[in-house]
Amino acid sequence: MQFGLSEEQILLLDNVNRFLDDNSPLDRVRAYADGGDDADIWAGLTELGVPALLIPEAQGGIGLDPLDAAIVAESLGAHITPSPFLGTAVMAPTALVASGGKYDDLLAEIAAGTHRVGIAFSEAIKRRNDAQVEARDGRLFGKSLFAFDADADSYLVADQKQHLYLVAADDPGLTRTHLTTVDKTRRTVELTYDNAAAQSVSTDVRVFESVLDIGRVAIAADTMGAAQNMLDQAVEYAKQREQFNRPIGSFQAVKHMCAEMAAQLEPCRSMVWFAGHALAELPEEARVTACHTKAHLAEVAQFVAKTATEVHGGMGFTDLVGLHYWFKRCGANRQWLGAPEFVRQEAAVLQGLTD
Amino acid sequence: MQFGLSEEQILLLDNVNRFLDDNSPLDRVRAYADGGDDADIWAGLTELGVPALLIPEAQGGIGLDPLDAAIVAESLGAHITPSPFLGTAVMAPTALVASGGKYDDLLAEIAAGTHRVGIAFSEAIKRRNDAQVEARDGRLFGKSLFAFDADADSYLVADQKQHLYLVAADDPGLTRTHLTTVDKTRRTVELTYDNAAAQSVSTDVRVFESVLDIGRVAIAADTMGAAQNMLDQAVEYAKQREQFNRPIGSFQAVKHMCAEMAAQLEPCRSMVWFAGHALAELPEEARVTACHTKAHLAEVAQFVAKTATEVHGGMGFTDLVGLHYWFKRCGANRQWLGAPEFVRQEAAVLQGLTD
Amino acid sequence: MDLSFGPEYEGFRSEVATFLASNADKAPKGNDLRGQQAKDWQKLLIEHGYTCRTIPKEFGGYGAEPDIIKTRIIAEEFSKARVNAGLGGQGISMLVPTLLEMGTQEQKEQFIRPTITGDMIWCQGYSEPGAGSDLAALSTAAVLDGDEWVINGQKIWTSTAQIADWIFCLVRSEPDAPKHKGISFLLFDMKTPGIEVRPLVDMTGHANFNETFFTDVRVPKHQIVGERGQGWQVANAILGHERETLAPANTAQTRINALIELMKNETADGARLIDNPVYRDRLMKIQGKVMAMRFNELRVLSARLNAGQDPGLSRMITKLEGTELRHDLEGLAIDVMGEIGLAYEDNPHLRGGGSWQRDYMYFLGLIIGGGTSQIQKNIISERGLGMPREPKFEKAS
Amino acid sequence: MDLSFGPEYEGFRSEVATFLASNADKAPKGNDLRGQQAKDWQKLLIEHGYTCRTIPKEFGGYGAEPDIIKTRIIAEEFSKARVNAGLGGQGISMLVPTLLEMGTQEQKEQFIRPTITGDMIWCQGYSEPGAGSDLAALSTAAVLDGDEWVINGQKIWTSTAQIADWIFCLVRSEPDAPKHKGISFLLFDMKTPGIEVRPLVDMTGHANFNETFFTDVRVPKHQIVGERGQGWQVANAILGHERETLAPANTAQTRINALIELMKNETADGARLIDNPVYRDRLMKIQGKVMAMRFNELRVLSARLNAGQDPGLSRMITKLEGTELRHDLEGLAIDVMGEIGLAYEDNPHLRGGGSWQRDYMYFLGLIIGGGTSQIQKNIISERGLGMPREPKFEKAS
Repeated sequence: MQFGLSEEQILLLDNVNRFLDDNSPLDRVRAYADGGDDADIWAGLTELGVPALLIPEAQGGIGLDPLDAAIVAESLGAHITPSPFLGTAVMAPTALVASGGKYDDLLAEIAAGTHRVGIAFSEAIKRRNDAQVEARDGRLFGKSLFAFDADADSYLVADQKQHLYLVAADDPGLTRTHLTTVDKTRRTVELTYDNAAAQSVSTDVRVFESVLDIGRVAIAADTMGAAQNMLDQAVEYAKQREQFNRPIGSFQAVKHMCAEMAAQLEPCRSMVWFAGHALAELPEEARVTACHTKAHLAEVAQFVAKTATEVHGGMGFTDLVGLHYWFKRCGANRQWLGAPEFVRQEAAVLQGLTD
Repeated sequence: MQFGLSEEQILLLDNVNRFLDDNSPLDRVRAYADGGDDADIWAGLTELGVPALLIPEAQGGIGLDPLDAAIVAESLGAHITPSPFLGTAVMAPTALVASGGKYDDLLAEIAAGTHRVGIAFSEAIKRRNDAQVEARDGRLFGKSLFAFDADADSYLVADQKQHLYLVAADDPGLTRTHLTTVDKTRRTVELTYDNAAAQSVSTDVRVFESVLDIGRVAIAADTMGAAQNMLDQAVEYAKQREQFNRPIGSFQAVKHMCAEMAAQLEPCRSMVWFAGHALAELPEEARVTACHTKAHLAEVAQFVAKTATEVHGGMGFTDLVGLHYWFKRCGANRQWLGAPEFVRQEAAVLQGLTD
Repeated sequence: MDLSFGPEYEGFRSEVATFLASNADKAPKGNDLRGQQAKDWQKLLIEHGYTCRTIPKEFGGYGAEPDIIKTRIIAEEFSKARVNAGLGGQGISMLVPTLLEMGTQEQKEQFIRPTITGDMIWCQGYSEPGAGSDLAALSTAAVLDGDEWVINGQKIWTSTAQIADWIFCLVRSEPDAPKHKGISFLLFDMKTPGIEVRPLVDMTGHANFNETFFTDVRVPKHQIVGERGQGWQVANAILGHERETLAPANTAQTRINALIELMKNETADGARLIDNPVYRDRLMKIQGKVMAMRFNELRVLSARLNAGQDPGLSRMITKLEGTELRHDLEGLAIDVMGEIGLAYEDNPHLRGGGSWQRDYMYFLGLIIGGGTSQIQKNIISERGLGMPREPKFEKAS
Repeated sequence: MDLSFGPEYEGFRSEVATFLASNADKAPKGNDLRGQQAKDWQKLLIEHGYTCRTIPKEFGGYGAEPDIIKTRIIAEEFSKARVNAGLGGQGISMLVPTLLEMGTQEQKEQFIRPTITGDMIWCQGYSEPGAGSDLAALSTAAVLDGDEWVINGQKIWTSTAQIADWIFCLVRSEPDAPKHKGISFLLFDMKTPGIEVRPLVDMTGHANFNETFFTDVRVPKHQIVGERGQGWQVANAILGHERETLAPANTAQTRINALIELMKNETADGARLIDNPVYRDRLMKIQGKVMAMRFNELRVLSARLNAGQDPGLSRMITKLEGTELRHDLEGLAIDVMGEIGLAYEDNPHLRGGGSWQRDYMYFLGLIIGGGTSQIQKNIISERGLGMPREPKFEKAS
């Protein structure tokens, strides 16, 4: 029995962490937030095999497991790294692999880092206001709000029926509008479809679900990384910062704030790992676990993000230490792929507790 | 402009407080909890005019306002006093006065302390499982769960239609069974009606509502008193109790627990006062305010009850200081006349936010 | 319990309302402190006693006796009409009362009139990077060189520093004295050589504050309020003067009404969000708290009106509870909107002009600023509940 | 990630299950520590290595090497079968490991065997009314008078004192030494003259604990474990030995399943409570936390299995988070039942035998007991996060 990461996984984590320490420091993230791109970061992650992670070896990938993807996601969250990881390396491959050998060429491009796939799922999860996506005869109509990312070469789109389609970013029927959000470490777009050509990837709702599940676990892992990093920064700051002739970290109030963050966050790590593991190994538990992990991490991270900012005092509110990038990343993760209340409702439905 | 108690009200509060300090100390409450009665306390409160408080002078009472009743309720809560106050002095008079002069004799008896009226409203608020009350031709059938109090001479019963009836405690069709609860400072009973003779007090739902509203404000006030007393006890204990060669109240963790209790509780006092005032003076705001006051006090008191117990350390968990009587009184108040979730739902309905 | 202000005050209220009805078009719209329109408007308000009401006539004010209710009525009516209530800023709210209390006659004559007319804008130099909660640890040095103080150091959170004419500034003038006794309160021109102001961008993405750096800034010796080394007492002299701003719980009330509207208009899967029981319950919880805070403020107001009553705890807890409440309220709005709640700046799906996210963050800033929640809890427990202070573990330096 | 225990252990698991299937009827039902049936059952369990597994054979144990997985499997199977898992109590869980670590050969021979067979029941005399979180401040005095210690003072929280044969007790033997160095660890017979045990009723209405008073209690000098003045180290020696109890998150899992059943069965206004979205959301929130705590425990277990891995924070936070979680869970059950949730003791409407209210209160006791949440947070921040200790404000006495 071994609950935790294997040696290979620890190695993977170390590699990604090292790369991101060097290539995704706060200044680099700021450059992206100010309008730069993430091409070099993605190229570097591609060299590490990140986009090939979930693609089976037979299809030119590395053939690792969702837990490995979660590990990478945690590191990306900790470094608040701009990257197309969630769509391109996690959700799209899960969908494309599930559809048999049909997309081997595309998977190869993904693995090579030369094709980025965005995700437009919001309307299939919880449709807001007038947004909706309708598919007719291989053509898409309507719009998706808050698709990610902004620089994708194609988009995996879920329609109202939770069927999956692939639309090329340069399709003449597709219009892409950048939507500014608080989270400047990633970019979202609105997609409008006016007779856009759409390849049907899957009409099996279970495929949509498995893509959603792994996406949620990856977001939870990203949240875990970001929240842990905020806690680490808060502890470090509290040790260094002095007021009243002593480090503020020696005040019981500050210590207890940090202890409460740690107490809530520490079990989350196990939860994320288990959720990743369950996706591959425990099909009966996987879906409920994915929902709970997504929702629970959102709640804990909200507490941690606020509390870690408070520990930093006024400095946490400024842009000087940049803590707000993590705060906002946690905030965006909370809403992406399902807000906590709705995701908990799904967890109840999955257990047959309600309709 | 004067937000707060008038001089008369402060005098009333002082009188009741002084009486209860002397006549409802913890030992006296324990005697009731162990099976004693509350006759002497009620007799004393009657001398102070408490049961006559809300009865108009024209009907032999004192003719004070709901806010005065709330003040008394707060003192009773602070002293966790066993008494039939809520039913006999607050809810029943409100119902009986509303039905014109029909019940003047009964009101006189109430004012004289010689007749106690219990309340059986649960089934009209939120019916649990198989409990229900049906009225046919001046006769009641069915049962009420958790009616209070156990020693009443008659009961004001609300049926499913929220019509009000009066049933004599010694009616042959009425069976009364004592139901033990965690809160030993008051006693509840189950009433079963088998062709019990019932006087119709009101078929006007607005009367039921006004009785419920004032009952809820009085319970909120009782909760306010109990919670404030727990906070006071916690602060006092923290000042006296020493660990690590200093009063535990000098530890920031303990100080902040007390500060958080005070910060949450202090606005509640204004809320209770306003809610009492609104019942008499601000009919448009009264009902929503009563709901919010009941629910908000329940939530704050739950936090205070737990935290004050924690401040007391192991001593708070024992029966030695008796803090648990207050803890349980708050816990019972939380459920009486509507649990917070349902009461908040009512507040939403009253504002037209939902059906 | 009497919640009316009485007929006299209702007369005053209609007077204000009448004034607003016929003059609102003259009021400036934005927050421009420098424009001629803002100054003209300020002049008109002072003439009517709708701002700078209690400042003596000899210094350019209206010269009325303090009357909390009138002040509140003015604030309420201007807020209701959404009309600019005159110039704000730390010069008017903090320096002027300080000078009235502790300044020399010359200082009062020199500074108060131009400040309240808007001709002299001030910033406040109190906090430093190393002196936040522990403000008295400030280290910006003032060394006397002949007839001048020579100032070196850095201040932070100097709002309006980028447009200020003058600064009121706490400096360490006696480095060897105990920390509360070595501070002086200086006034000086922001155009003095050696001052650099850098905007301080915060998490909302705006530069609501600045950092201000002093390098050999020379200030005439007499530009001091109070005596040398008395700066701490000078700065604290007006803490007792409560600023007469509009009660924040009223704003929370406005915000929760806006949130209700939002929840009635926005949908998820075609269902109105107000019809979602879980969000609605969160809404009702917050509404209940807003209600409690509103009544608490009425009680504080009432205690201030009825001299001799100490609002006590009810006053001490408002900052702690009020800022947390607003943060929660704005957070609920973001949650109900889901991904739309993330919209910011130029996003076409922005609701409420981006105010939900902005205030969610800004109120986190307020939870921290002006005495963190931890400092507030210390104050509540020690001054409000009489709990013992933490033992001193070493002599104050 | 490998969540299986492997075939060897699954073999062991069936062995335990088989044993239980054929022997469960011999197990005592209640918590009677004194009955012959309990002793016989204990004997049988020791023979099979299902309790006292690692205690050496020479002292009456089973003499196996430590094996956390087997211990866990035993606990899981006994829990699943709802069969008494053998004698507990602080003699077996705390004194025996202490003696094995720090006792003399004579002490081991004299005390371990009768303790594990259930012939000698112990209680623990550590806490005092004046020494709770600050246990080392204990003041029960032991003064040497010839060959005897004379003990005066009072202990509290002495569970099972009313039935105990002996007590292991911390006393202050050197009143002038620094507080951690003046304590001795004594063993003595509860029938010694001068001992009075008073039941300590708690908020649940039961006497789960006692107060124990000592008046001139005379104890032979040699009945000491370790040296004079070393009692603090003796008492702490076994804190490293984690008690091998069933993981509390498993119990929380059982409880939340019971709560789901409750919510499916109970109704309000005819609607099942599980169909109330607000209660259901609270349920789901708690279920998510229970899940997180279960996986956290798996991680702790795994770290213990794989020597060299420090479970670190994941272990430190379990008491704090686990007790709060249970308190919240039980509180939700009360809330969904409304007034029925208040039922207690002989109330005919009692649900779950009154366990919801009892555990709601009992877990508040556990939040406090065994290191309050405040002490837990000190430990987490100092040992887990490496944050500085509070400065000492005076020399330890």
